[in-house]
Amino acid sequence: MTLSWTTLLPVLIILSSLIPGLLIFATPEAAARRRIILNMTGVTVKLLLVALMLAGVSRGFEFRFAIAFLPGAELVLRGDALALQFIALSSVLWLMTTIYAIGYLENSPLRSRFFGYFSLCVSATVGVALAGNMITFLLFYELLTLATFPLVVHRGTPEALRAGRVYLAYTLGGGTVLLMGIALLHSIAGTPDFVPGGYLTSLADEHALSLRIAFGLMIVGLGVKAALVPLHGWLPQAMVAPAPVSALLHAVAVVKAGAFGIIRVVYDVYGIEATTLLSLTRPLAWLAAVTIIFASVRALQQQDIKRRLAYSTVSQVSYITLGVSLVGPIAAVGAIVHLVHQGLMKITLFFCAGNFAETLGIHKIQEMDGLGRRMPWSMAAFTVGALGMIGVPPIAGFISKWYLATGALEVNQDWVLLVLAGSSLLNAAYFLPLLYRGWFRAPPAGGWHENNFAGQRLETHWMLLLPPLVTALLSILVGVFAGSIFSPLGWSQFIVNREFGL
Amino acid sequence: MNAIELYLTLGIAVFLLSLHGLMTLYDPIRRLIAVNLMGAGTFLVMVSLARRSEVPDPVLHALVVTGLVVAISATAFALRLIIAGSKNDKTDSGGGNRKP
Amino acid sequence: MTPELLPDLTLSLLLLIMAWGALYAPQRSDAMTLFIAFGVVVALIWARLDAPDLALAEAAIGAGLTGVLLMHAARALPDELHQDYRTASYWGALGFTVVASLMFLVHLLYDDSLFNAGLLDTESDLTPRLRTLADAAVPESGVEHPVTAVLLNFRAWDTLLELLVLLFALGGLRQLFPSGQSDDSATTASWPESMTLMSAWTRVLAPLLVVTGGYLLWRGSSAPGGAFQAGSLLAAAAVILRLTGLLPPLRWSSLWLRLSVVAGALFFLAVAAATAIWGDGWLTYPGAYSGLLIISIEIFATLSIAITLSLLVIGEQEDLRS
Amino acid sequence: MNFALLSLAIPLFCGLLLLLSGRALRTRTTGFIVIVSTVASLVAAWFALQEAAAAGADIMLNLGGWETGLAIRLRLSSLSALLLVFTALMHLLIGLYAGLSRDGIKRDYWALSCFLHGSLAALWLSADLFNLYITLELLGLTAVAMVALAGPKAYKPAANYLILSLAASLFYLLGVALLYGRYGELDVLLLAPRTQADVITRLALLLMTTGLMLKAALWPLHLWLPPAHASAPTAVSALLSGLVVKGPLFILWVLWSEVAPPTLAQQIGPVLAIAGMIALTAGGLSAMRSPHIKTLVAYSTVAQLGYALMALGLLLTWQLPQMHIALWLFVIAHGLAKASLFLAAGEMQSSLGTKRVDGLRGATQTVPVAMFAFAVAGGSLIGLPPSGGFLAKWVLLEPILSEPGNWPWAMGVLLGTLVSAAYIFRIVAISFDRAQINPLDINPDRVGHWLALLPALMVWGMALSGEWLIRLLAGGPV
Repeated sequence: MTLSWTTLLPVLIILSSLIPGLLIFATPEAAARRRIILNMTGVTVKLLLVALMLAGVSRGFEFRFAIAFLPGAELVLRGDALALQFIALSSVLWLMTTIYAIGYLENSPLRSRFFGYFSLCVSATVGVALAGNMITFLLFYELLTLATFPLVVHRGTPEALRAGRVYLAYTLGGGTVLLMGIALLHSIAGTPDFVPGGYLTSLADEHALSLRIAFGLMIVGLGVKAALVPLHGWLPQAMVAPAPVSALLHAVAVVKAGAFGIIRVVYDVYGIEATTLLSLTRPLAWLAAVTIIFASVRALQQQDIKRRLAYSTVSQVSYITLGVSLVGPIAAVGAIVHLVHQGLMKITLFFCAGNFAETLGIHKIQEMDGLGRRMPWSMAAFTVGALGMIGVPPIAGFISKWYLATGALEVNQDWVLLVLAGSSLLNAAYFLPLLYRGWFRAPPAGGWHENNFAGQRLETHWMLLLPPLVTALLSILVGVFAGSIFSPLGWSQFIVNREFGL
Repeated sequence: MNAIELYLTLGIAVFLLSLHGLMTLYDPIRRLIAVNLMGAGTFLVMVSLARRSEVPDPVLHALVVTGLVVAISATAFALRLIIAGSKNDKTDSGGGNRKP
Repeated sequence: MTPELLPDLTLSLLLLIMAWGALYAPQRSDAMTLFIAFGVVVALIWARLDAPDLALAEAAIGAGLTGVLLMHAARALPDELHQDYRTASYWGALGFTVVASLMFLVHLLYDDSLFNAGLLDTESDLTPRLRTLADAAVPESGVEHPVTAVLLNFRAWDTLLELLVLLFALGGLRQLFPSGQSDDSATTASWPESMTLMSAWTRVLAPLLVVTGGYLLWRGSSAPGGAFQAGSLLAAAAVILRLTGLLPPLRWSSLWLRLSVVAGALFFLAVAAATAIWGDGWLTYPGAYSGLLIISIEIFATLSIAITLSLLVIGEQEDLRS
Repeated sequence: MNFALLSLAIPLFCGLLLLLSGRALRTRTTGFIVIVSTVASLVAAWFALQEAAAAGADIMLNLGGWETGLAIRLRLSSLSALLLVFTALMHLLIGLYAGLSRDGIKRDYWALSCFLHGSLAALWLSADLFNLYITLELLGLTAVAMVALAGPKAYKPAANYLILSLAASLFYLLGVALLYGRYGELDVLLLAPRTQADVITRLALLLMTTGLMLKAALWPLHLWLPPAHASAPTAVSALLSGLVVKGPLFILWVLWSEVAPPTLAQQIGPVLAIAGMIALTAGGLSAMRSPHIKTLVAYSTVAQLGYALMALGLLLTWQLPQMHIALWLFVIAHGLAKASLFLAAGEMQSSLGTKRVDGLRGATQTVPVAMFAFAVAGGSLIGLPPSGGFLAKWVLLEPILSEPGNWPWAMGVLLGTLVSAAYIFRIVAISFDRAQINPLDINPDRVGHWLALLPALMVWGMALSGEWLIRLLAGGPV
């Protein structure tokens, strides 16, 4: 293997967060400045490297790094267009979340440990994105579980520990099932690199049963993280984690790793052709549809803001699965672009929810009355996110839904329209009351629970305020400029053209 | 049945009997005796096998000699260990304390 | 069933009864006595089975060393705590034993395959190949007595490891007397005064044992006997002398004691290494010197076995740590 | 072959000389000497490994220069060479811990650990059934002596361990006697083509298997292990769980994959594999319920040996020789991981002044490095990629999944993974408790904590040399 910049770049992208992470572990608790410098250097380097790779991939460069691991299964890191979609998202959101977390955790204990694991978590996520075959994917997928566990239990309270145990039980169980699926697949077809169109088409006839079982196992394994019903139980519990962790969990790291895995399996392992031949798409679509509706209904029942957002995540992430399982190019664009769009919108919502809790001690929906007067900026960002989720143009969410709907019509799956419409209605039903309370109700007569940052120029700490404003702005911008090639939509189109051989 | 068969059978019988002892006895000294009897049964089998031919098999005799050394060293150590353990038990729990 | 089997049958029955008693006698002291008696009967059986090497060894161990060991234990141990000395899983174990015995009996009486499958099959050639090879190789081994040839030449590696077994047991025993612990009177002065009555006898017996041991060692190259038998006899002598106070404590702090404990294994191992480096291979004795090498190894081994065994039996804090 | 013998002789000589030296040397000097000699033995073992790998076939040595059949033979295969390296490496890692940490191990530890090293080396090299019996006894006696190092509290479990170990050896010896009586051979490779599936052979194999399973603490004969391993000093527990129980397992493997006739092996295979699955579950459940840290780790040994037993059982059932790769990968991965677990557990116990699992509350703050070592090593037991445990699990899964008829066995792997995850994360989760932190009892020993982490890092590093290890064990060119 010759070492050139194309082979090293994927490794460097992972190291750009891994090395700062390890250094942060060794940083004394009091050295806040050193920690911030490490974090920010890592983020900046990573963004530069990702930009470099983005430029490279769009010019047709191949980025591939491999070392020996198992017989017939190397460890492969590969930067392709789909990987970049995910990496770009996670790097940008990592930047935002780091800023947010620095503000959020100011003066709280054990920050070195927190930021250490935080960086490891991002490294694992980037690894999931860059994984060039299923074994490598599994490796980073499990590392992601391990790196996020300490974040979930970070508070160390009995509830946090309980949530941590539930989280582990689900994700490690899922990981084991995924391993079974991957090992089964390996015994049939080995573990070559991901290729657009998959590598199983020629085997689909001969090993139909085994391949179906392997698919089922892998979807179950990935479905745990992607929170497909009925494997979603851990997600609402994991809400006890600190707000930046929830934000990261929901928008980037964990649920997206699952959804991203499903995209990889369907497009780059089985391929559209084999998936259709084995008639695996229909069950997957139904599963996704059930998840979308069920979770929306559950969200409606929640009175806790973060829990409502959690169920909303369960529902929204399944849009991706739904789009993938429709196996039409337009729906695929919708699915892949939603990976980014949902991330932007959901992280905005979680940042805002965190701001409400940190500034005014608000956790329940009933307590949101009049919030817009005390915290107009946060509330505005929240509104953008919520409307985007509902699908109001020109915010990002509208684009996703539009593509999903047209994609469904294209492949004559008209029932999907009903699901989308129903889901949008439910989205509206569970988000609009929050907006109404925030903007149009009067603040509580007795004042707020807490009132931090009162009388200052900004409504809350600037590090808490900036990230949601930026991500809200981004959710609008990616909608408005959807037509440009470097918008998530344009890039998704680029990916789909390769997958479908267009 | 000839003498060889008799002793062979006897060896296995002693082995089984003492195995039963090992499984059913509680007192460590008795258990140690049981293990030693198991050893004697094993050696009986070996020596009877050695006697199958007119001149006894020296290889088996040599193996039994080796086995005897192992047995006596281990027995001595075990016995001392048991004694030391019971002393400790006595000073520990004031003696006479039943332990399950 | 022939009349000449009668002594064998008697011995067998006796052995079984003693085994039963050694396990299940109500008093533990009785059980111990029966166990010593069991050893004597076994020695008789060895003699019946033409195994004089073993009879000698068993006599030295069974009657001598084991006896002392058990007496020591009987005195040092509290009475059995449990009137009910059986474990909770008694009935399960009983069932297992009954089934195993029955299966064995069925094979023995009806199927007879245990003996016909080759163990005692008169049809086939009973001589093990290994034995044939050993018999043929005795003249080249440097000694005449086949058992010694096997022990110290053909299977010398086994014997080397066996010396290590003794050493390791002693190493284990030393752990029971942690250094720095003061001389605990409870562990040392436990030998009763009545022992001194024996001292007169001992003055006669011990030299006899030493002489016999030396003789056995020397004889081992051509006839039954050898390092182990000699070593155990010498150990017995040392134990008796020590018990009657005629032998001072063997102090671990003395280099000579430590040297005699490791001498056998160390010399043997050195021979092995030397043959590997300068000779034809690990433990391959140079033909002309094999007799000499074997006797030197035996002398060192006897010394080590004697000292180690006696320490294993009677070693106390002052012997093992001071 | 001479390198292998060197690797065997160095620790034996070192141990004997230490015994001879009495109290002339200070404990620190003793430790230093042993560590140096272990390094020398490791280097020799490494050369032996090169030699074995280059030879491509087993290298045999007739001891005493006698003809095959009369001589005890030593066998250097790539597996035995690898095990020599593994043994020396484990002794080195644990020796470093014992020497450099504040653990305060007694002087006699050093001589005994040399003897243990030598005994294991003799065991890996032996190809003679009776010689293997003696190495078993050597192993058992040293192990008990080392348990007794812990002082009076450990005497009872040590005595029980010794008695059972002796009984087990006698089972084995009776089996050897019957085999010798039947076939007139003691050499493993000479016996192999001659054995037949008759009553004597069955009986002998049954006896030997029972004895070896008792010695290796394989389910259901494992009950002696947790008290013995948990009561030993920390460094000794690590050696016992990581190495000693693997000796009898090796003999069991030799016995069934080489000596036993294939028809019998195929019959016993499923029994062993099912016992392995039960061991995984039952051992894991006991670990989950155990109130004490070290007992938890000891039960985890019982559970993890289930993997090895399962691999052995499936190897026999399907007569797939390459399954032994999985078996030995499990052994090596478990050894390294278990060393780390015990060292970390011991360090946490002494730093926090508690033996109980609930005493670990807040351990991620109070003893972060030791807790990290525990979690990292635990990750390998669970089989998370890219650890050595994962490697072994993967190799085991491949043949299971390649035939639809074999799929039910995958349940065993599934169960094993989940149960190990449950008991490992039981500890890890408690350690994140910030509500009621158990404060430090003494100032923690940083060096000790880092040394506890070392084997864990190695077991994760093992995955990177996975392909090399697999090719080596497969006997192919490296």
